[in-house]
Amino acid sequence: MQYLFTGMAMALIGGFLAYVFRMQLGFPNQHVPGFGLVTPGKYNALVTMHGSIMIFWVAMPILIAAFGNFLIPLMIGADDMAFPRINRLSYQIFLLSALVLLASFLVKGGAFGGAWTSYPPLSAKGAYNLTPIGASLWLVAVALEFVAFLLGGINFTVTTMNSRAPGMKMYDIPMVIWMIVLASIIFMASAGPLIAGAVMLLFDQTMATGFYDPNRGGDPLLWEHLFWFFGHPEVYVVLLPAMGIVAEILAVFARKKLFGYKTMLYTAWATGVLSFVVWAHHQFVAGIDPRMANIFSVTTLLISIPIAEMVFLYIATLYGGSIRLKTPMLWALAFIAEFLIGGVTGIFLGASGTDIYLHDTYFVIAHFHYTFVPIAIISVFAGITFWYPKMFGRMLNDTLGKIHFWGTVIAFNVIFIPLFITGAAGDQRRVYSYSQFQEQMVPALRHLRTTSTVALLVMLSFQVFFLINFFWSLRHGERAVANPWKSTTLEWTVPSPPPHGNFAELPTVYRGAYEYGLPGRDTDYWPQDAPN
Amino acid sequence: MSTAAAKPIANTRSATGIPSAKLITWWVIASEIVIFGGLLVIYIMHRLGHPEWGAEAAHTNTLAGALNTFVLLTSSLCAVLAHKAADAHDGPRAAKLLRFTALGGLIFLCIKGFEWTTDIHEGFVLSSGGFWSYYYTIAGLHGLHVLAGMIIMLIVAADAAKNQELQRVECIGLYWHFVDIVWIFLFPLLYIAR
Amino acid sequence: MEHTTAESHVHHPNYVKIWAILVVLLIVSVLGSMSSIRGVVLAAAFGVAVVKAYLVAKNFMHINVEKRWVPYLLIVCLAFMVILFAAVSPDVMRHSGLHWENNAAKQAVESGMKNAPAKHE
Amino acid sequence: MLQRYLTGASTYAHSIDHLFLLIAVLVGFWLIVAECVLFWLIFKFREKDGVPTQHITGDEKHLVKWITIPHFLVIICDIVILVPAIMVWYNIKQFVPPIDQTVRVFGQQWAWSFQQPGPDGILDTADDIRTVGELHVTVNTTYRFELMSRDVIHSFAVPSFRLKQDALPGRTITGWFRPNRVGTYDIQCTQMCGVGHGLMAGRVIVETQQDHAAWMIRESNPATAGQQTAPVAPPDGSSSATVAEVRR
Repeated sequence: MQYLFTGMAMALIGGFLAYVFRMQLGFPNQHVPGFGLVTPGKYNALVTMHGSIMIFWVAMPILIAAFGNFLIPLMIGADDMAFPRINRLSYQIFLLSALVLLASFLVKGGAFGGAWTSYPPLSAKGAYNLTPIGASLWLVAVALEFVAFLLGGINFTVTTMNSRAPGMKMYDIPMVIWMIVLASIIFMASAGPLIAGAVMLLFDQTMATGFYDPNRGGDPLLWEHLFWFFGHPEVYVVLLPAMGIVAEILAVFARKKLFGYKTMLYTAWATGVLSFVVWAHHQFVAGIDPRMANIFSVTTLLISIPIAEMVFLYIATLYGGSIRLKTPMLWALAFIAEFLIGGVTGIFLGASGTDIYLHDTYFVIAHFHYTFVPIAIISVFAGITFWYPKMFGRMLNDTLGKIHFWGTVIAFNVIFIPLFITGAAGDQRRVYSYSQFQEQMVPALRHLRTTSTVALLVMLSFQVFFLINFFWSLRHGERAVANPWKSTTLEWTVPSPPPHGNFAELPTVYRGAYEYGLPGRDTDYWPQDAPN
Repeated sequence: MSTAAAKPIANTRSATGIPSAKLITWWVIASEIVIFGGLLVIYIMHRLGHPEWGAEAAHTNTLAGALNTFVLLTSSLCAVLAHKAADAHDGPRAAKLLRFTALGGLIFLCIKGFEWTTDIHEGFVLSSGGFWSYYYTIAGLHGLHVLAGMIIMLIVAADAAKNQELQRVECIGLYWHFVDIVWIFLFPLLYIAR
Repeated sequence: MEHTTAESHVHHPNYVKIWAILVVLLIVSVLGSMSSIRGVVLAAAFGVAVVKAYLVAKNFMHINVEKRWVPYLLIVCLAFMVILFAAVSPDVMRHSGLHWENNAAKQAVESGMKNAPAKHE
Repeated sequence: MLQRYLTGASTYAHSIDHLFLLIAVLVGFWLIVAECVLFWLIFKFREKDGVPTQHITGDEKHLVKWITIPHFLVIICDIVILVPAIMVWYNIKQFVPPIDQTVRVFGQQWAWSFQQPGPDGILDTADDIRTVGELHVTVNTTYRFELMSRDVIHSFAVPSFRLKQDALPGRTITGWFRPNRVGTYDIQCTQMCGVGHGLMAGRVIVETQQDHAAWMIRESNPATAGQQTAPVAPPDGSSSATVAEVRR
């Protein structure tokens, strides 16, 4: 819960940052309401913080930590995490990291403005980035955040491995739990080198070492490698839990068993392993040896296969179902529809040839927002609307939910489809104003940028519906029964909200998680803990 | 077990057959492997790329390194003997051995401190060149792990003396052995290799 | 915690003997480092290190009696590190490649080699 | 396809554009198919009272083939994309055609500066022409560029040439381009390089032989070389050392 609210608060901040710099891009060099004039330095800080916050302090805490903390004990039929104290510690460290990051807005020189990738030497020398304190704070915050999620992730993994209800076999574990655990493991295995690298960068900043300083035997390229060795698996760290949430919702609202549960699992594993060998596709033109680029181009297209297969399985799950288009289901379906776009546009960038041109253009921005928005926004809304009854014991208002849904999703597409075009036309990232570039100042592109900005305003304004719905329902929503969606998984067998210790007496599991529409039963669903 | 009542059932379950405490230790070790592994991989590739570092490595005090290895090996022995004692439900003995282990850690840190002071007196500090940066960073990170291990170990020993939480004796032992193994590799990497 | 102790009732080898072996190995590696032939030094140092690590892992950490997947887990983590090395070293370890050249590093090596003997006492 | 958005002004622009088009067609087709299937299923299997859901485990042969067939098609498409992609990459980044001219490109906070041989056609001679922000090249000439950075990581990108390469401090990265269309084109820095990143612009001016010769005379003649500007001094000493040894 704490994670959820912290994450939402950070999301609001991240959204505000996005609003400010989109305003700057849409209406260059004008006074932005609620912020003021956007100077180049401020602009850099804005984009940097937007990226960092949205990934490290929104996507990860909500998708992994919030849902993990809430769902894992409930869904595996345990009364708590295996190590509640470690769990609390991990949250405290996380909160600290968030505060450190926010503090960097206030220090002299302002927040760090060297992009969320924080490449040295720019990030290493105050003389270059002009925000020495901000840079160090950013680094410390990220390091703390990593520690928090190492602890949390390991705790999730152990809990799921050891504390399952009697009778729950590997393949009876609900998909979302599998995905969260898998994500934790991927994170654990990929973050290490970057933690070491972050310490080195911190020394470069504060103790005048030369780990990344080319003039003193260091190598800036090293950081890029370390960063992306973590940074690419990170994409799947947030993707997999989102996929898991969507899987749950699809099964429940299509009243269907997941199509090929095991295959889904294997593809997830394959993705996890492959994600460790694709990172350099972020660096095709970054000065790595051109021959390496070919290898990474191959692996990158390889990883498209398990992901594509996964999406096919999701779509196939709908076949033969009886689909109820409640708000959570709308979000889940929107996830698939939008994520497909994000996935296929990735091919352009994974193919080294086109990446030469598209690298670091708005095409990239549009691409990864088409993956990250479904992950961090759409699937999160799906999850919240789906588990809200269980979390707070009240139902959300479906009408408000649907208004919010349509407003958000349509606006989202209007934001980012123009950016595909501006990117293809050569708009580069992180440029605060295109006044210097004749080719980018043609009216057509200017209008596209403005369109996208306006759409962002629309999207943000529609979030008001969500907030109203969320907080209004906390008090006045109709009371939720134990199992409002007629779902099979264990969390729905306890009253909403679950009491302390979750289960009156701990359940025993008899079957897999998705037994819907079995012929010859009076109900169309068969809970996991029902003896017969 | 007196404190067991306070624990959630989740903590006492063991679907894998490995008790949770030991399982989490293994996972922690796995993540530590990645952290130290990453750092060492970086160091090795720089070392191979920079033959001139060999000359600077010559300044490190091989004898002190060897002595430290010996100390750590001995403390590891104490740790594993403590585990044996714990299996025999002999809490006090386990506690005694654990305290010996922690003492070993202390000696290790003292030797390291002496070594670093001499290095610094010779004018080799964190920022005086590639090799020294890595030398202090890696050894420092390892030293931190030793320190953390010692603290946890003393806490565990305090419980063990009262015959409580004996399963933790093995876990801290595992961690300590891992720290030992890391040093076993650091010793040739930082001291011997020229 | 009955199941704990019951589970971890591993056969306890003679730890002191293993410790003795480890110490001997340590001495070997130190003596090896005295040798003037670089090959011998490295072989002694790292060969011994691997053996020592194996002994500690097997006998002190009882990794051999642990559940099968535990060593596998650790090995996989190591494998990722190998991948990291394999993919990064072409750019970082080597100082020139196809259409690129790391002048700074090369210069560092040159100057370093030049005044390296001076640093010896 | 990209041509519609931005003119291609170098010899390999069109090969990248063709690759882009190929990928667009392939993935576009699959995207549309997938979305259609998705929405068709949503429509077909929407809730109807009296219609029970089917119990499908996903192991049924006749259904699994609807996964495996697209699965293999995806693999085939990947290969169809991969081969030309790597060929394009090879031709641009690995293979080097015979070089007519060499030009040095320096990135620094926050400007591009260039060094190219004067009338004698040799680099590192007295008559080298140094310019800031403007690179004058001759059309239909193959240029080899040596890319260096004086402080932080920059990225030398000429969108119209479909050219992009990061400049790393301490390294010299070489590449080539062959402009094939007269005109003035943007140079952008595409790697976050500090406060002035968004303003770090430059121009490539592609000229005919005569114009370029005229420009060169103008530049190399001290009297008329009014706009000749020496590269701005880098922000701190350390990077000037880099420059010094880079110039060696």
